[in-house]
Amino acid sequence: MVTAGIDVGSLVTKVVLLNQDKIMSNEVLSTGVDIEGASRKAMDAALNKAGISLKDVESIVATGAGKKKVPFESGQATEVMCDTKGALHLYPSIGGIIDIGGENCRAIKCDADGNVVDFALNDKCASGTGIFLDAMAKALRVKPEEMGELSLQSTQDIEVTSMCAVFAESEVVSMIHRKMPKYDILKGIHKSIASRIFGLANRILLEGKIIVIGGIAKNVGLVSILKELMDSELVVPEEPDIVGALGAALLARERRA
Amino acid sequence: MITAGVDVGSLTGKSLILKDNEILGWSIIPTGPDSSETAQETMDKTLKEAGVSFDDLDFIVSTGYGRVVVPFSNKNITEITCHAKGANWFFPSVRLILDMGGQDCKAIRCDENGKVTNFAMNDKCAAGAGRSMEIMSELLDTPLNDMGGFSLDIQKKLAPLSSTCVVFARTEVLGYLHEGTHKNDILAGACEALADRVYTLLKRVGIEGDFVISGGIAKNVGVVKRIEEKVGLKANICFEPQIVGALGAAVFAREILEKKAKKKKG
Amino acid sequence: MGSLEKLMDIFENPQKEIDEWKKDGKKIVGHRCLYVPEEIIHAAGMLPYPTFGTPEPISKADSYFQPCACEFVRNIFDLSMDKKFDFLDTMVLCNTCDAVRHLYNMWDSYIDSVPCYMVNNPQKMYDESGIQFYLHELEKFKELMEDLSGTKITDDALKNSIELFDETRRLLKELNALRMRDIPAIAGSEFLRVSMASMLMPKEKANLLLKEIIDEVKDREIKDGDGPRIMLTGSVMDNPTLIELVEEMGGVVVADDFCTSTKYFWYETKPNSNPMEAIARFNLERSVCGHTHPVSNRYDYMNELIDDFNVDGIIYFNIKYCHPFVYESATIKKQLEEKAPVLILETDHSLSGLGQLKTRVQAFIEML
Amino acid sequence: MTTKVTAPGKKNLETTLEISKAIRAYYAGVKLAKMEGKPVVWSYGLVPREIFHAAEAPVLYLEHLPLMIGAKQLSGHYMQIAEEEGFSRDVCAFHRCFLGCSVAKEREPYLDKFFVSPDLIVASNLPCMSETKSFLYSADYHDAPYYFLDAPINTWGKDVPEYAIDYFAGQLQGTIDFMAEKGIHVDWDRLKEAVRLSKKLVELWREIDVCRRAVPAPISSVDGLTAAYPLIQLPGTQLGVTLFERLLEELKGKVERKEGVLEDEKLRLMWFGVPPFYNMGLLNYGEKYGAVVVKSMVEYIAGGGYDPAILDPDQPLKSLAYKALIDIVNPTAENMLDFIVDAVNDFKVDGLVGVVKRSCGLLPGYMRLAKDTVYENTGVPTTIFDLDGLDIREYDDATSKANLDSFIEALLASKRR
Ligand SMILES: Nc1ncnc2c1ncn2[C@@H]1O[C@H](COP(=O)(O)OP(=O)(O)O)[C@@H](O)[C@H]1O
Ligand SMILES: Nc1ncnc2c1ncn2[C@@H]1O[C@H](COP(=O)(O)OP(=O)(O)O)[C@@H](O)[C@H]1O
Ligand code: SF4
Ligand code: SF4
Ligand code: SF4
Repeated sequence: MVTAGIDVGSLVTKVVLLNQDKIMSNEVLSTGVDIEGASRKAMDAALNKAGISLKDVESIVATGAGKKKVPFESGQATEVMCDTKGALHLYPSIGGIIDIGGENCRAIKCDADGNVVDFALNDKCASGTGIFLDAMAKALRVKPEEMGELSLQSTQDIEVTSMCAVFAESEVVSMIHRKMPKYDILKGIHKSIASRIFGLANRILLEGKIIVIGGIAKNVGLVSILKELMDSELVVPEEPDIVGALGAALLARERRA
Repeated sequence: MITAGVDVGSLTGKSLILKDNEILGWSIIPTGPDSSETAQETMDKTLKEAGVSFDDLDFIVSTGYGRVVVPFSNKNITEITCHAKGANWFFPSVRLILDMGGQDCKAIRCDENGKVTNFAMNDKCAAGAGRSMEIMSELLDTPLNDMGGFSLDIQKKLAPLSSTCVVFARTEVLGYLHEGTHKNDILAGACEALADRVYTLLKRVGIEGDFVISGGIAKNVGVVKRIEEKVGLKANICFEPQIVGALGAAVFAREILEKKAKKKKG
Repeated sequence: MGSLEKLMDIFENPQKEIDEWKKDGKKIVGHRCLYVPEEIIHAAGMLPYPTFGTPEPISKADSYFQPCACEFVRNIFDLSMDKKFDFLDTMVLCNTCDAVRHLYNMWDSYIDSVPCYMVNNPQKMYDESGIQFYLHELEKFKELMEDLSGTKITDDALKNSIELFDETRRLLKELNALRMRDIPAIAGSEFLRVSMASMLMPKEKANLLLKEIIDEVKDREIKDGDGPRIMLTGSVMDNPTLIELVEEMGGVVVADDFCTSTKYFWYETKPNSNPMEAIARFNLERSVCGHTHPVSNRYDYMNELIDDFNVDGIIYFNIKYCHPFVYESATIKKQLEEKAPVLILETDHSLSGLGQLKTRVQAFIEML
Repeated sequence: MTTKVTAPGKKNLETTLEISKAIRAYYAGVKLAKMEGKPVVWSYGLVPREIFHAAEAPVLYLEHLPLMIGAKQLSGHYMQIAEEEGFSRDVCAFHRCFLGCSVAKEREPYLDKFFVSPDLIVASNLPCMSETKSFLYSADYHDAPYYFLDAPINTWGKDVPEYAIDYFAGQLQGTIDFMAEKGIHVDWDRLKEAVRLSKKLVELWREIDVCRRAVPAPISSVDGLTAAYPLIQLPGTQLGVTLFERLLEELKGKVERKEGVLEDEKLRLMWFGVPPFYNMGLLNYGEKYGAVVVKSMVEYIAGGGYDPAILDPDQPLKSLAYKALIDIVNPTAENMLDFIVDAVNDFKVDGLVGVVKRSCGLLPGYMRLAKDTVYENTGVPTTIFDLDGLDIREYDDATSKANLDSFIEALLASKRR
């Protein structure tokens, strides 16, 4: 049975096509403003890669901030649910999940049987989310994909004091001009965000083996700081950003069966 | 005597030179990364314009959030105190001042000598400060100058911004644009939100007496008009609201010298 | 080194005092309020130890307390989770504010290493039925202390303890009085350290040091001591950072009203043939804290401070979500303003956003 | 600026409408009394209201106005006024709302129908500090004499020692004397009668409670919250008893006919913390998943959570003191936690929704304890998120619903296993 999961994030849309429990194909592209269009494009691209057409897909579950705007979904599910399904599919036993996305940050706690026992979502403040990192990347003229790597070369500690993402940006700009090394500034930025995420995870006392997913999970710099902060095992799957979509696809299959 | 005031704000650096009670010159430049350099640059610019040399300056007072790092200043005074003084110079009858800068907004009450009697400041959140307006102007690519005007010319109806966070507002704005909402209506929403926030500040210090708005956002008619409606007072705005702080600083510099002179005599 | 330095040093690292006390097996009873009857603890041969917070940000506590409990209490709980208070043999709280009530619930349920006890004090002062109720509670507390220490608490022991603690209060008050001068003999930040140090160390030792300090400083004049005279009041203040900030901005902190200083020593125990009743009356006829009723007495006490130390400006320091004082600041602002201008600073216990605080404080001082 | 996402709650009881009428009638009476020049009392919290009824004193209970203001979605406006008066946003939303309304230059005509200024104020420090503090301000503002009813906090659980009861009973006597000075006289026999009626009221409430346990749940907490009014407002009155008798009748009928809020009930939730009075519809939100909010802890504050047997009409003051001291919100956790665990078992609750009203000094403090205790004793999970029950400006529809969606989905999933 072929099923699909589509995760329409605030910044990025992800699609995963599943045959039984094997991934046929997946697609990741930016959401932009036209959510409907973006989801269509992503789905078509994934279908092409898999060489099948929409009618071959028996069931599609949509998740993510824009899930309600997906025209072709046959069901919806929350991000918490899909993240957990996806993560459990990749790792049989986990203690919890941290999903760091564009505008959202989630911490999820699971019990031995993979039930969600607790979770926490970020509040209305952007400090501690991907969009903040993106802004910083722009200010520092580096690609979001590179900033993690760079920050690892840091040799000295810099504190980014502003709590506010906006003010932090101006703070960073002035650091740049004060000729502070990029990677030290990056380290500082990552530290401030990591501490926010750590706080979120702390609200539900995450422990044990923790899977870090969402696009930001690809940021090795951030993850390494998180590792230092939390005294538990952090694991980043190969493609952390599609775990949610994968979970959605798995749900689609479950709901059919 | 010749005195100078330097106001190193979060977004712009301003300086102003005063001969006794007459403004010789002033300048505004964007705040560079290094506050002390910024101070230096704007000072040089102003000196040129005023046609005096640095050594002619008898006393220099620095203000603004970068006030402590101005290398050549003889004394630093907070922007709150300076804006009151400056506003009092332009409009001696003023009793209530609203300074709307890039990082923070301040509501200030003062007496007939421009001495602060009470004040309130907004919190550590960019929502409710000038910076948020800049973000909007980038998003909607509308020059800061025009935002206010456009925001008053509502096409359909004001598009309210639900997210307090400027950063998240971005997505909301893009959403509006996608739905075909007119730029002006979104701008109206942004100005309204800002006006709302500063209104609470004003209420906290108490609204009465002649009213002055200073700081860069005073140039944003959209925000100003909305504030005026809320407080029910006409806002006085001097020809260059961004220099009010620097002016106040220069006036203080003069007064300090005058005091010193008195001391010598008596 | 001089006695002043000695106390400063004890303030910086109290651990030495703790080890010193514990080394021959004597017990320590922690508490978090000046309404906890320290004398009873001392009379049982144990050290009453006021627990203070640290400026560190909260970590574990955030999953136990919602962020809307005052940060001070969350900070104390955080430290206890990190076993920082494990040197205590028991922890004693009393009925002061909603936050402490919950601290009691939390400590009771989650901190196994140190038992927690609540002395149930009335919040209504000058009320005979309240005193009767309180005496019952004190008796229970006395028994608990006797069991814990294994020593019977005699009336004489109690009387001695009362005399000893009053001596400390008297000396602190004497030293504090040196701040009334036009140019104080001791800086606010110094005094807070002295006061907090003498609160947490054995009083026998503290009293000796305090006597010496008074001699040391009585002819001193602190530098820049002629600036605007500031009084600090509000929520608990357990580190001198804010006071130092005010001093740095040119203010002279001549008076403060905190349970870490003036509140602790402003009043003395009234003589009474029955020491338990003396203690009860001391605590219930002393309306210095934000939780007590009637408030009129507290207002009188504050006005007394403002006059005695002839204060030019008042800074009211509010820890976010500190209900007693957040309400009070709104209620008495007008009354205080008749005496002197008031600046209300609302921030967290860890004083985040120091830059903004600076601007506010400096502007306030310029205003005076 | 929240865009309109809020909705009123769905009610399906006849009697709750009657109850709302009765409440409005009560406050109309208070307004009338004021016009006739009778002294009006302000009070709140766990001040035993039997005393006021026994004196036929017109009383404006603080919770009333904020609840109406909340329902009318005006809370933001009036809180703003209080904040301009210098009250920080940390101050309890109920009190901010009330203060704002009481000092406002002009009020909505609708509210003016109910607002009366106080001639005397009786405040207790139960359940929380906010009350005594904010009433202090009002006492100043309206210069009305103020009596502080000091309640020791309950460190004893269910068996409160005699000396504590005596202390509180003494305070109650003090209240009575205080009111007498102002010309409000408590008739002793009336007081005994009031305690008898109060006992009856709670006995009825218990029967009602038993009915509500039925599966499918005959009513949701939206009705429950209105139903609880008499418990809080009318203890010691015949009216309260009558209303509850009717309520019981109606419920029994529903239960017999197996009428439920939902035919196919999948999940039973319990609400912990202050529900969003400006958006009671949120309590129905789960119903699209087959999830019913069967109970809300708030319905049991101030009298709903104790054994009526402790009330002895011949010892009115002691009885009322006892009742107040063992109330579930007398802030040491024991009684509260017992209550919640029992509730979860009796009502076959599948999940607890704990909402944190940041400005509340009391309820958020229980959240974590309740969560852990319930989980240990019953295995039922709890979700905790920020939601201010009164301050509509703080309300974030998306986040609240995201939390509910995720929680309910997780519950359904683990149920399927
Ligand atoms: N290789 C990468 N390295 C670092 N960050 C990345 C990388 N790829 C994507 N991101 C970031 O991840 C974020 C999007 O994560 P995602 O979870 O897909 O967002 P959404 O919330 O839209 O689901 C963006 O901020 C983006 O900058
Ligand atoms: N011409 C203009 N029209 C409208 N707004 C302006 C204009 N110039 C500046 N501003 C606003 O003023 C703010 C900067 O004000 P300013 O007082 O210089 O800040 P600061 O004193 O903190 O440096 C900017 O954030 C911008 O929003
Ligand atoms: S502090 Fe900054 S990031 Fe946070 S909500 Fe405000 S504007 Fe957004
Ligand atoms: S008095 Fe204030 S600061 Fe102290 S514990 Fe209570 S709430 Fe916290
Ligand atoms: S218990 Fe909470 S909500 Fe109720 S009055 Fe007290 S602070 Fe307000």
